Amino acid sequence: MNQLGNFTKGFLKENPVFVMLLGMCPTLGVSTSAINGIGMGLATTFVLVGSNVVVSLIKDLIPDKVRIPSYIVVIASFVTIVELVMQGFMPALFAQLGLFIPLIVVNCIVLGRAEAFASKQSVGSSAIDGLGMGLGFAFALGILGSVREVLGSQSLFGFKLLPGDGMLVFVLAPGAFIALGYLIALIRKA
Amino acid sequence: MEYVIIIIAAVFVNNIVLAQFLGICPFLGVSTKVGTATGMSMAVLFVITLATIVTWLVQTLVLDPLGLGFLQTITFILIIAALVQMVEIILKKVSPSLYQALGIFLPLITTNCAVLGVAILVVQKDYNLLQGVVFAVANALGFGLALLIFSGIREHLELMDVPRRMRGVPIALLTAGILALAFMGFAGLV
Amino acid sequence: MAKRESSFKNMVITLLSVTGIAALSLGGVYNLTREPIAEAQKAKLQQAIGEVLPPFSELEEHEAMPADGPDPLVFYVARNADSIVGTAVRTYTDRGFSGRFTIMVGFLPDGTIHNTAVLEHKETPGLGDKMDIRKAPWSEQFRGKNPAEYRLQVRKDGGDVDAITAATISSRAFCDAVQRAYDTQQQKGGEKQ
Amino acid sequence: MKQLTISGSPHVHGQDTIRGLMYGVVLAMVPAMLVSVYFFGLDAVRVMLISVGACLLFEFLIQKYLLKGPVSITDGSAVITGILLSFNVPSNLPWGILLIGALVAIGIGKMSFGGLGRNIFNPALVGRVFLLISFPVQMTTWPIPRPIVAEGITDAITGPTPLGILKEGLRKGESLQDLSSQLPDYLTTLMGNHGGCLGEVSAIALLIGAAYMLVRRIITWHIPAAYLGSVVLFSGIFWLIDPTYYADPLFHLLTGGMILGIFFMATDYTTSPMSPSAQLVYGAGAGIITMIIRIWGAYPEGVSFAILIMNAVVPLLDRGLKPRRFGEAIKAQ
Amino acid sequence: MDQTVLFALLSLGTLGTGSAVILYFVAQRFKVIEDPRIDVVNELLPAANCGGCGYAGCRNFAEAIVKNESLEGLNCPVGGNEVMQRIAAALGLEAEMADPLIAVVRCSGSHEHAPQKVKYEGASSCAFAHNLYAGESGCPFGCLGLGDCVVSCDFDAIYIDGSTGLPVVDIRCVACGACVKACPRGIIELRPKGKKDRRIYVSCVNEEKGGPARKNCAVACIGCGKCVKVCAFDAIRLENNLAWIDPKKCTLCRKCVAECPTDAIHELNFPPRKPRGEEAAAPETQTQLS
Amino acid sequence: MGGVHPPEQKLTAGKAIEVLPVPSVLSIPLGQALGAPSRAVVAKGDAVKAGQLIARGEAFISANIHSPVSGKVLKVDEVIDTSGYRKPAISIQTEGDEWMDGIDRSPELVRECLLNQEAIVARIKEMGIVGLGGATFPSHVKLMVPGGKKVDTLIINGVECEPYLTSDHRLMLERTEEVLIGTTILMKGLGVSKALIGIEGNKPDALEALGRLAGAYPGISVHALKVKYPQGGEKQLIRALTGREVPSGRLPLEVGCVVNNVGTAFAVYEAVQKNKPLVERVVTVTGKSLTRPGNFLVRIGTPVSALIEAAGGVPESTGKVINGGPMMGKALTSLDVPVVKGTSGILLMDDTSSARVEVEPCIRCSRCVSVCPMGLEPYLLALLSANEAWDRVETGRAMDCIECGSCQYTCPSGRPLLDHLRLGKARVGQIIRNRRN
Ligand SMILES: Cc1cc2nc3c(=O)[nH]c(=O)nc-3n(C[C@H](O)[C@H](O)[C@H](O)COP(=O)(O)O)c2cc1C
Ligand SMILES: Cc1cc2nc3c(=O)[nH]c(=O)nc-3n(C[C@H](O)[C@H](O)[C@H](O)COP(=O)(O)O)c2cc1C
Ligand SMILES: Cc1cc2nc3c(=O)[nH]c(=O)nc-3n(C[C@H](O)[C@H](O)[C@H](O)COP(=O)(O)O)c2cc1C
Ligand SMILES: Cc1cc2nc3c(=O)[nH]c(=O)nc-3n(C[C@H](O)[C@H](O)[C@H](O)CO)c2cc1C
Ligand code: SF4
Ligand code: SF4
Ligand code: SF4
Ligand code: SF4
Ligand code: FES
Repeated sequence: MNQLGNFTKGFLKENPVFVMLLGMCPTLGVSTSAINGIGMGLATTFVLVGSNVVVSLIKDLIPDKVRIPSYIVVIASFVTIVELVMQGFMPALFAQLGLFIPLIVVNCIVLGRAEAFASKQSVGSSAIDGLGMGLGFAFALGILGSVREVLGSQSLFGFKLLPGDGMLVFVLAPGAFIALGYLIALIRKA
Repeated sequence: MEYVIIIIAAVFVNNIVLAQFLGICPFLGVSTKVGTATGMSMAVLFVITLATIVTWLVQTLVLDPLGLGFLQTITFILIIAALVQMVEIILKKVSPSLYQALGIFLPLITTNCAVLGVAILVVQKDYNLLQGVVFAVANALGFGLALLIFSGIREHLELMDVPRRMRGVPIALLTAGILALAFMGFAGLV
Repeated sequence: MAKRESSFKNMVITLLSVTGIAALSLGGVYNLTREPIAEAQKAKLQQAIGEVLPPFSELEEHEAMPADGPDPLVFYVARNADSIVGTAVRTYTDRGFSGRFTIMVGFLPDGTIHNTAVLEHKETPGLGDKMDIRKAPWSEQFRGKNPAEYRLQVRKDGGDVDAITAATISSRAFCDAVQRAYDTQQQKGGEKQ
Repeated sequence: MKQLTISGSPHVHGQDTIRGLMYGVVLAMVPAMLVSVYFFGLDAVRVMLISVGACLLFEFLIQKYLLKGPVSITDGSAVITGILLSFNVPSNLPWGILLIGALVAIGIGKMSFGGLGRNIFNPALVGRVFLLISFPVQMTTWPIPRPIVAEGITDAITGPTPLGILKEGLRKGESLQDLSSQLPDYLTTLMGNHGGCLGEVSAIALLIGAAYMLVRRIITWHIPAAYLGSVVLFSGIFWLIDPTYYADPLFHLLTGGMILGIFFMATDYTTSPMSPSAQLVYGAGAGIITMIIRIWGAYPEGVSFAILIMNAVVPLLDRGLKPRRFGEAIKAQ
Repeated sequence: MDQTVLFALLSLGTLGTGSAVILYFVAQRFKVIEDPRIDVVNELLPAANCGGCGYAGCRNFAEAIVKNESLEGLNCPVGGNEVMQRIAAALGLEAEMADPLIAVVRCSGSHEHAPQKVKYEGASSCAFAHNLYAGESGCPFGCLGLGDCVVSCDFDAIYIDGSTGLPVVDIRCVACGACVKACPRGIIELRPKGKKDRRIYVSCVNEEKGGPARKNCAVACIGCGKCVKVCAFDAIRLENNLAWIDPKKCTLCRKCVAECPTDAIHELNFPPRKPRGEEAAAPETQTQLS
Repeated sequence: MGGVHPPEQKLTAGKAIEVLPVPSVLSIPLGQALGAPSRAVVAKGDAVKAGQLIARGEAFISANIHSPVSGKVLKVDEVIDTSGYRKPAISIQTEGDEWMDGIDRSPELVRECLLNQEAIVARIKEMGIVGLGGATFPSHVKLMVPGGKKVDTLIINGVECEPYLTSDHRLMLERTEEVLIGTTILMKGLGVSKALIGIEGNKPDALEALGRLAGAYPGISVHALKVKYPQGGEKQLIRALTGREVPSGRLPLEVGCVVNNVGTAFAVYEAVQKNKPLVERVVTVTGKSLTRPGNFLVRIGTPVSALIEAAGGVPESTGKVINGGPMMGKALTSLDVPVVKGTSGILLMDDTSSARVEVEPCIRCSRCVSVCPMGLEPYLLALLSANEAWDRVETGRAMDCIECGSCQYTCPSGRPLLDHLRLGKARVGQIIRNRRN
């Protein structure tokens, strides 16, 4: 597969959220606004690229039976780095994303990519794959975040589009499920 | 009374799946049959309780005294991963019948945010060990309740001619959304 | 792809080295970010105090137990040169819609509220969170009011405070927190414990 | 003789049809509709028309253009949804919000699942709860009923519902005795001269409709009886424990959407269980949840939530509580 | 070294080693689980999961192939020879060349040929109608036209022709056999596609004697045996008053077609015959090409 | 439990039984009784007398068939049966009216039964008696109680809960004593001392007639039952009369009961006391548009068209001709089919009243559940069957369904519930059989 393909497949064809239905918790949990969604997406992208690169670097050194734990350690390290850096330099966003930052560790996308792609491919491809997937994730979260923000508080990226409050449901949990459900129905080819 | 409040809060008011968005992947993944959903709930109950105890001990006995709070994510996930596999081995040896019932779900649980999420929440909420365990059990029950109800609905929907585009995940998300909406009625109970 | 074989030795060595490297790099990053994190946390507090008090040069911190609460309040007494310009009180309430929330209230020496700021809360976005000045101008009504004559209760309950629409519970709780700060400050604010 | 027709038995059909049943329910709601027009005037007419019209329109549009299937808006179910949705909102609700409610009820609550008979949740209640949570202010501003025979219809004055008064007062620490002066008496609640949604003000009008449905066998007694019984039992126990804090069962029965919920919404065929035993459990469950929310929850009213929650459990109830089989012994293989 | 880093190293190291030890024992217990070749084969299969191969889904078929160590008798109708060839290459085996098959509807009891005598009302399902009665034309063997075969086809390859009331198979058919199983009357048969898509077959499954058969349907096979006699290749069998042409023996000579007094034998995709009077009208086309 | 109240429409309740003239050609299917088809013992061209054995039931569950007329065997071939399929049958050309020796065709009552238990069963078997209540189960098999089972009650089914049908009703009125004697014989054949006759409360005259005479017959009591369809179903009847419930998948024997139709009791009387095989039966020919509906005593093998002719001919508006009642009867594809032992009525319905209503989605109104006399969930079984979830159809006890049609009758959505259920039963039955083998 060419590198461009590696990069773009994450956006629609193999979009981790809309098509592969991975990483649902952060998707639903932090998509209350476009900014939050994209922030979370970027944090995940960083972890994805980092762990993909490292995994593809060390793939030949790892015995099969400790593959998963080793990958988990690698991933967890990158997550912790994100955690610390965000805490230090973006405390407001960190407070918003809260629990979901450490939970990137268990996001199936990350481990899935490490397993399915990085452990078989070259460093370059893996990096691009990670970037593509991560941005695809960020893209999906951005969309969902925008939808929820527009419907829920009638604003986008913090700018008020209309006066008033919007439909509160979309800021809360039920709205997250409902909005994502319709987005997937809309995007899927049926 | 304190424990009752913790339980009601975790099961109904802040249901782990419907309000906190943890463990959505298995919630969507293993909820197509009531039987599997029951098995999964049992497995999650077991693992969450065990993991919470161990991680709480590690946090208070090792990480806190040594000032290693930042290693929380990486140690917790390693512990959970190792624990799940250990449980698998022991279960297989001690009770093959139980293994048959729960074993297949165990690998799924490693990458389930609910387990890591609850472990971290217990630490964040400054619970003591007993409170932590009650909280963990209550959350697992909340997970089980949501999963059970949900699997019943999905099994039912299987037989209904839901519009093509909505079939499967979209309608499941929509149902989860309305379920979350209904659960909001419990707001303010605690 | 010449994978290494899964011998016991290999496994242990691999995991040991992977965790080792992870520990080393994380320790490193931690050391690098330790300062900024502490800074960021302090900045947040500083900013909150700055918001609720007039400009000051020194700050002095102490705690006091309120008459009707389980946990102590934190007092930040601000001085300019020698004169006290005001006291910021970190107070809380347990009567919020979703449990406890903490706010910072700045009192001028005569007991007048200078300003308020919300530190932490779990109230519902779109409803209760309107008490945060960043979300809605609701809390402006407290500025310049002296609880001595200003009844810190929502109008529904016979007070002077306009409740946030559809979030009376949060509004009530907010008043409760401010009242607690005021009472405690009046009784024990001056003295150190 | 023309061609003979072949089909499996039976060769005759009873007189029940979907339309017959649905319009029977509509007929049963007429008394309550009239009462609401009496108390809320043209506003009530406006709300009901918009709601029913919008429900029909959305169902039509979705069936025709999204599902591209047969259009069945004349079967009466959307009319019921429309009426019940309007019964569940205050009479001064802006039309925009009402449209959203109808769209949610029909679009999300019903058609997304495939339409009549496939939905899990009561569409009207999905619409109502969605609105309640999205627009708490507008949904809880109750105009005070002023019979149209009364002098001059001016701007409506708003006032709280009996349950709102109760919850608010208790939260402030007042006792029931203190509150009793503000609470309407039983006769008022029965006739409907108190604050509330369109369809929940007059218990007597609703009861007339309920009796009609029972007599015509549109609904059976199981769900209403279990619901009613559990509410009376639950509130009765607490009332006996502390009558200064807990209101009596009659108060609970006559206020809020209790009667409406018990007879018209909990009984919705599609979203209630099939076997008599499951129906009893369903009704009792809804009653208990209603009382839990009313007594301890943040919301003064819990009927909508309780029914929705029990709707979710229906598949499990259907699975677990089967009708009593003739000859229970298990077949020998 | 900084103290924090040291502690971190120590605690994580211990944890890592501990996990390694545990996992080692896990590894001891779970020896090789699955043949990796299964995945390879699975990848090559078309993932239609139609069951046409006779196994429950593509993955099961892949397992069977790997376990079998030979491709004899195994065929994926959807992927056809091409896929089997590729699998053979991947596994270093010989693929058996299977003749490509297609579904053939062996009934011509259209509204015109087998007029409707009674009207059916009820669940639209051949299986149910078959249990209930003989059919609208009265032919107890013929197509009921309620489309169970259409419903069963995952490839949209079969549909009911409104004017005849009979199912028609088009080129999308991959010979998965789902319709064969679905038809309660055993009307559909998988037959070799034939050279240039040319096929000759008896389009009738009626086992009644000539008289009763013709009473209901003008184009029924009456079991007269003329075709058997005319066939030079011994390709036609007559059993229970019904002729069947063995595609393995049939050379597509078309002699029988002309011989059949009821036009029950169909020829498909042949060039038009030299005009020989009324014979010019070709039997209805059952497979649409293009 | 369950049940429905379809309009009764007993148009012919007051019409006395008429004897239908013997047709010139009869065709007698070989598979008339439940179980294995009988084997023909005559060949083309043979001359037969009325009452002569023409086909023997050889399997354990199968019954003898006798010629209803005297004449010549035209052919032993296939004829179209009620559903349009071809089934083996014997065609006979009527010639004269010659009966076998020993058959007593006089109307005299013979009260005393001199045969012992075994001889009774043997006679019933010989005379080809099958259940006339619809299922045509060979009656002698019912009397042969397997060892280890204890039967204490004989139940005579005079319910006739199907709308329109009146043949049993007329029989009870016009052959009251014969029915009672037949019952006594059946009691003796079974070796029981108690017989309960169950009759729906809407036939007071039959209740009165039987009740009046029953006193003279020890052990026999007559009971009025609630008017409810399907009160006449074997299991429902047993419960209504004795309070016992036949366990799922078991026979009435399990609860010590044997059920026989009143027509069967009459046929048993004729077989045992008069040596007459089962060659004719009472058939109700009815329908709102018929000019002369009535109850006819008909030879087995008479074409349905002859019956309708006797009742005034086929009205132009006829849409359906049903063999049996409107709830359980089978629609006929042709009027040439013969009357068989199990034909209790011929019902003509016009297009409008027999047309199915438009099918709409199930609204889960639970009416089908509440009317099902077997406590099943028809909506679910139909849904599962449509989804081909045969295992769940089986665990949902589809095999318990007695195909009474109450569910489909009552469904406001007009769903073809019983259509799906029958298919489900057929499939599940196959699966169970395969599993056993
Ligand atoms: C999901 C949900 C969130 C809510 N959040 C808040 C909140 O944050 N603050 C609050 O005061 N009330 C909250 N409420 C409670 C209701 O809005 C409640 O009706 C209101 O506070 C009562 O005030 P009122 O006197 O204005 O009716 C919430 C209710 C729900 C269902
Ligand atoms: C396979 C089979 C075996 C039966 N065996 C007996 C039997 O031994 N004794 C008996 O009294 N009835 C027996 N029956 C008859 C049934 O109890 C029942 O009377 C008969 O099926 C007709 O019932 P229905 O008209 O209600 O359908 C048997 C039925 C079947 C199908
Ligand atoms: C739904 C249903 C209704 C029935 N109604 C009658 C009835 O009204 N009268 C009757 O004699 N048999 C009726 N039967 C048949 C009886 O179940 C039973 O087979 C018969 O009484 C046995 O007697 P037999 O073997 O003498 O026919 C009905 C069966 C079913 C399944
Ligand atoms: C007795 C009865 C009660 C009904 N109750 C409701 C109701 O509460 N809400 C609603 O949207 N539709 C109601 N309907 C209409 C219809 O059944 C409902 O929209 C279905 O859920 C649509 O599938 C009712 C119908 C009947 C017959
Ligand atoms: S027509 Fe029949 S054989 Fe061909 S693809 Fe469809 S179901 Fe399979
Ligand atoms: S070919 Fe068979 S399955 Fe297809 S419509 Fe005809 S009878 Fe039905
Ligand atoms: S399921 Fe069977 S037994 Fe039950 S009502 Fe329907 S036809 Fe009668
Ligand atoms: S009677 Fe009809 S509509 Fe009602 S539940 Fe049964 S199948 Fe559904
Ligand atoms: S992202 Fe939470 S369980 Fe998968």
